[in-house]
Amino acid sequence: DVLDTVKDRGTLVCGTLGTSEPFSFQDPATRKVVGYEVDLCQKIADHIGVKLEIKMISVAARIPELVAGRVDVVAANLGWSPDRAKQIDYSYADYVSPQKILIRRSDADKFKTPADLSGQRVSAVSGSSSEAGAKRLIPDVTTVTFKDPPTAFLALQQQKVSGFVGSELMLLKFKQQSESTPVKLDILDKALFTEPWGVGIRKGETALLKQVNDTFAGLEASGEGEKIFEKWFGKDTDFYSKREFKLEEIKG
Amino acid sequence: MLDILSNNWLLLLVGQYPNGDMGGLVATVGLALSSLLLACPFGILLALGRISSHKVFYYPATVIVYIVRGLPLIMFIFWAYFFVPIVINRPVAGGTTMVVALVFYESAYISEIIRSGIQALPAGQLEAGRSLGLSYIQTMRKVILPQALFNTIPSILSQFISTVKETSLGFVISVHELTFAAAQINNMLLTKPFEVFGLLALTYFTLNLILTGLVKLVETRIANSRILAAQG
Amino acid sequence: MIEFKNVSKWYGDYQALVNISAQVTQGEVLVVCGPSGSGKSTLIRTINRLEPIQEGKILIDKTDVHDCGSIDEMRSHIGFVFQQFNLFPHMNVLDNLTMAPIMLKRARKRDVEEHAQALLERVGLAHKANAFPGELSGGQQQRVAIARALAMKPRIMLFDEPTSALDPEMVNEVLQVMKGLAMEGMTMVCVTHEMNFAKDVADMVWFMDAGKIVEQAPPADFFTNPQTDRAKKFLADIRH
Amino acid sequence: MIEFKNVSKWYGDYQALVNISAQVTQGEVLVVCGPSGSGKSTLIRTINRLEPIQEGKILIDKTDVHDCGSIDEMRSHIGFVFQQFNLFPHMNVLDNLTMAPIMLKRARKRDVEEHAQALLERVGLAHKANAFPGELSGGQQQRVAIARALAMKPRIMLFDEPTSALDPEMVNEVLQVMKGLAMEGMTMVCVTHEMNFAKDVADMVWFMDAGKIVEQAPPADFFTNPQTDRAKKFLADIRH
Amino acid sequence: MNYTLDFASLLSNGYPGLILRGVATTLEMTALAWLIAFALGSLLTVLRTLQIRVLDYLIVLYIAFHRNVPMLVHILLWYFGIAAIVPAFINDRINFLGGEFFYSTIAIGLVTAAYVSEDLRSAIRSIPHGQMEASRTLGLSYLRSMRKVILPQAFIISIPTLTNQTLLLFKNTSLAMAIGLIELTGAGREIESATFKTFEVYLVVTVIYLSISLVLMFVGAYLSKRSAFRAR
Ligand SMILES: Nc1ncnc2c1ncn2[C@@H]1O[C@H](COP(=O)(O)OP(=O)(O)OP(=O)(O)O)[C@@H](O)[C@H]1O
Ligand SMILES: Nc1ncnc2c1ncn2[C@@H]1O[C@H](COP(=O)(O)OP(=O)(O)OP(=O)(O)O)[C@@H](O)[C@H]1O
Ligand SMILES: [Mg+2]
Ligand SMILES: [Mg+2]
Repeated sequence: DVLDTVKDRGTLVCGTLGTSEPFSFQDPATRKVVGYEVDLCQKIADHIGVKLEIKMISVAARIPELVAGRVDVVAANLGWSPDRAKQIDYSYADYVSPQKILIRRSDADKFKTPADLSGQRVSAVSGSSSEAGAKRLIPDVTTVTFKDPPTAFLALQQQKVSGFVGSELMLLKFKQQSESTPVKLDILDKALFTEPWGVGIRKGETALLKQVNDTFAGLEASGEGEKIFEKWFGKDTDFYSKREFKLEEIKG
Repeated sequence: MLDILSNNWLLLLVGQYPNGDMGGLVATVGLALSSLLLACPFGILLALGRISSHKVFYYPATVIVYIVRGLPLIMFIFWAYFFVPIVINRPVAGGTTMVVALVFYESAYISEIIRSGIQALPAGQLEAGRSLGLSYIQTMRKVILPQALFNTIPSILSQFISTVKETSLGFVISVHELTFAAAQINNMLLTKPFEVFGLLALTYFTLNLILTGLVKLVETRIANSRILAAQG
Repeated sequence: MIEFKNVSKWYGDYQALVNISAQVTQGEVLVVCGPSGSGKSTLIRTINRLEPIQEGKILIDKTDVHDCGSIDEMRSHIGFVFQQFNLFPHMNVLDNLTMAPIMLKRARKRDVEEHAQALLERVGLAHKANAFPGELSGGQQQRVAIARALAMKPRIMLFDEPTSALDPEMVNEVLQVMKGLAMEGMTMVCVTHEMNFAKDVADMVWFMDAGKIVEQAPPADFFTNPQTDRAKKFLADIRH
Repeated sequence: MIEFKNVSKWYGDYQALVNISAQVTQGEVLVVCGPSGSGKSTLIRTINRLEPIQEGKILIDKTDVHDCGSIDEMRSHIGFVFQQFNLFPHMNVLDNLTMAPIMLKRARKRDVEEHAQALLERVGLAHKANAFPGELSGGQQQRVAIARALAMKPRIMLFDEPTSALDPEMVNEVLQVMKGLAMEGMTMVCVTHEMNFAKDVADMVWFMDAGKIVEQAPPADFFTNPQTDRAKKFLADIRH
Repeated sequence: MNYTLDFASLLSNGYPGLILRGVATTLEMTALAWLIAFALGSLLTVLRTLQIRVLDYLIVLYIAFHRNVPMLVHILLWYFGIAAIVPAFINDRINFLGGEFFYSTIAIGLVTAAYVSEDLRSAIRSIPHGQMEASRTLGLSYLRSMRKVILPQAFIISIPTLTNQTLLLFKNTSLAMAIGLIELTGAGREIESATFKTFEVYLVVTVIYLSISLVLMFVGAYLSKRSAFRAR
């Protein structure tokens, strides 16, 4: 099974996005990929006792890459959904994300709740659970999907769409970015929906799944999980938020 | 634009290397080069099939060429992306996927180039070889192909330029080539898409302009040596 | 040595050879002539199966050329010289001569090269061994082409209008080489309009018209006393 | 009608026309002849400004061709027939004739087509109206080309060696058409080597050499009694 | 590879409609971009025959730029880059109509125009000079001669190469997927990411592409056979 392969190979290949601060993103100075999810992957690798190899994948390719065996685990903003749970296995939740909608501040009067965007075009990252959620929850919406979050953001700024559906944290960063540009953005208060995120593992790879869950359980117990969270989401970061979840099983 | 270049030239040139796979411009050229080199043998085989009088060779080769001409490269990339790992039962890197797709795609185009190169040779060359007692294959190898390949070098080099451009599709499956690097920069800067993609366009432009110059150079050289050969 | 038995050949609907039966004996020098389109090239090209035939047989030393084990083996004993020389432009003269023998015979490379040099000497081109065909005159190229055919040590030599693509001043140098060969007893079939060559060295002349051999006679008879009107007219035309 | 006044033309450094002054009157049939390269084509092409001139003037009915409002308007009254026919291969014969009149004249399409049919009748090709140029023989093509020029109802017709690209058996059919035109009083300038045509219908012959008109005479005088050595030699050459 | 094909799940959830809309988008885009390419390509060709120095340089630059930079980069440049610098009110209009379609159609049309103009130019060069002279002699102006005499012939001569360009253009519309347009490839991807029936989806998409391509090739062959100047 995969766990044996990983041990033989001596490396754990972890798929991350690389375009999603602070989960995984490129440090411009070192051109290395770093972030919350990268740290978690590191912990898993340490737990198994192998080296970590980070592989950047696009949002749409997360599940195919995993199923095709090009990566061992996926820690890439992977929201839990019943459909997906049929395709792959999920580890304990490593994050819980409200999915919200980013709009242009100039439209703030028009769009107050997600439902106001019915009949509009909204951008999302292709293959993301936000895309599916938008389609499911906003009536008559047209989704325009992009390969990565920044381009979906750009589409909103360039008025190509009226809203951008994504996880709150990601949107928060873009909102801040927009403050230095002519087109300022705001996030709708009301979340479209909330979803837990987890590490994805190929179906049936129970040994590897157990290793991951053990790692997470250990992190939770030792308080190290909290620390890693603090490092990326703490007070001195741009992404200050409270940790309202535990590394524990996702209840579907 | 200049400050974007000076801040990110390394990423454009080699991608994340050495912290990751080789990327950027170097990967673009490397992908194009390796695909085209690998495509050449297949192209030759296909060309031989296309000129063969045996139906068993002619029809499969022709069908392959038509299929490739009829499908967008991106379809090949998707097929390779999802099915090469299944077929060989082993994970495959994005670069490899891209090379597999490009080899498929380019083989067909190269085969058409080589075929026309072969058909441009006087029929007497094949007859002369066969009359000496050489077999069809021997004649092809020693007489026809050396001439046809030599004469088609410029067209094959032009195909290299096309291939360089086609590697940009690697972006779609996150192969770390030049376009991908530019997209990364765009994602970091966020508000300078015109500058970033303009810079990207200029990079390709310069690279291919240099290559075009090279093709012209080789072309004149070959034209000159052809005159030498045709004097008699 | 070469025997045509009821040979017929069609290009699509057009019959280019009509039921030809005739033979060439060992050591014979045969000249084939006739008006344009009469089937001379077709005939000579069937001898080494450059053209397939649809009916009849062609035997060389009792072997059916069009139904034999390896035509390649067969062809390696039959030299063929083309109107357009067809030297390999990407090889130098020596390689043109040695390529086939090295590939096909189990001879040592050195021996093959020595033989090739001797042949070049014989056609008067020893000094051009390293030249490329493109650097030679037409007459020189055709002499190299003859040497190339001889390098395979053939038992028969076929010539299809070897001098028609040459400027007049070069015709003779090629004919001299061919005459030398004829003198040495090579079996030769030559399609040519060089009537003086025929008079000087041919043992036999075939006159073809419309895919048939209309007359077969030794040159002395053919030129002085042609039997058919067609041949008379042809000879008159050739003399202007 | 056509008047050359001190016309000079250079191709780069080479002077192709040297200070030419001469004139052609209304209804005159002029034949221009002379050795190859003497400037005949250049001369006739300056008349409708296919070639620019550097010095002098060319007047047609008092209008300076090389300095007038619209050369296109001017040209539409001057028919030009080329050695290479230059029919439009993508249009059928009728369209070749009607395209320009329909575009340029405010005539009704039906009238133009009727006129075109009449012209085709006249050149003996009424039955070829729907054929494409590629399906016609050279002689037929040239006759269509003449009809095409006539379809614009020109006041002058220029011919630049209209029969030199034709097989001998077709020359006559074209000359017949030209003779017919001459008889009807069309003003014509013909560069041609057909001396019989000149003798039969020309009112005047210009003999050119080295960019100059060396002799100007009625054909009777020119052919029986050429004045210059150049012309004598030229006439001797032409008669073989 | 034990894999059971399951086309049934592609028939649910309005997926057939999605594919059909994708095909329609692809074809619309092909048609519009084709119009741009052929109109602009012809215009550039005619402008070049005028031989105005400055204009020539500009056109040569245009052609070089469009031929040497990958189509995908042109699309990105237009969609993100140019869009960032055009005035907002124009952009609003465009976005209202669907920026993905609009910009990629423009990009593809402009690039193909460069190729078309090169093809037409070499076709025009192969038309004897006498054709222009004959037309001018009849009194047609330069532009009218171009329109009625030279260009029609150039188009006929270049039917084979233009067919090829059309085919490439059609295939290139698949690149618009990279900016989120749901054309045929995009529709395929969308269904694929929802159903994970990769093989089935791409099989369907591939067959559709191939069928349309074969129709285009057939039409091209038919046209060039039909309108060849009869027995020149
Ligand atoms: N490949 C071919 N396909 C169809 N017809 C052919 C072909 N080759 C030759 N022919 C026809 O067969 C007839 C005999 O041709 P062949 O070349 O043998 O004549 P020839 O006597 O060698 O004439 P020449 O003196 O002109 O070389 C001619 O009518 C020719 O048109
Ligand atoms: N486009 C050109 N550029 C340079 N020189 C030219 C050009 N056209 C013609 N000439 C030269 O001008 C001279 C006159 O040429 P022209 O064609 O008028 O001769 P011609 O009397 O018509 O000869 P021919 O009987 O061969 O048609 C020749 O020496 C020719 O080489
Ligand atoms: Mg012959
Ligand atoms: Mg002339």
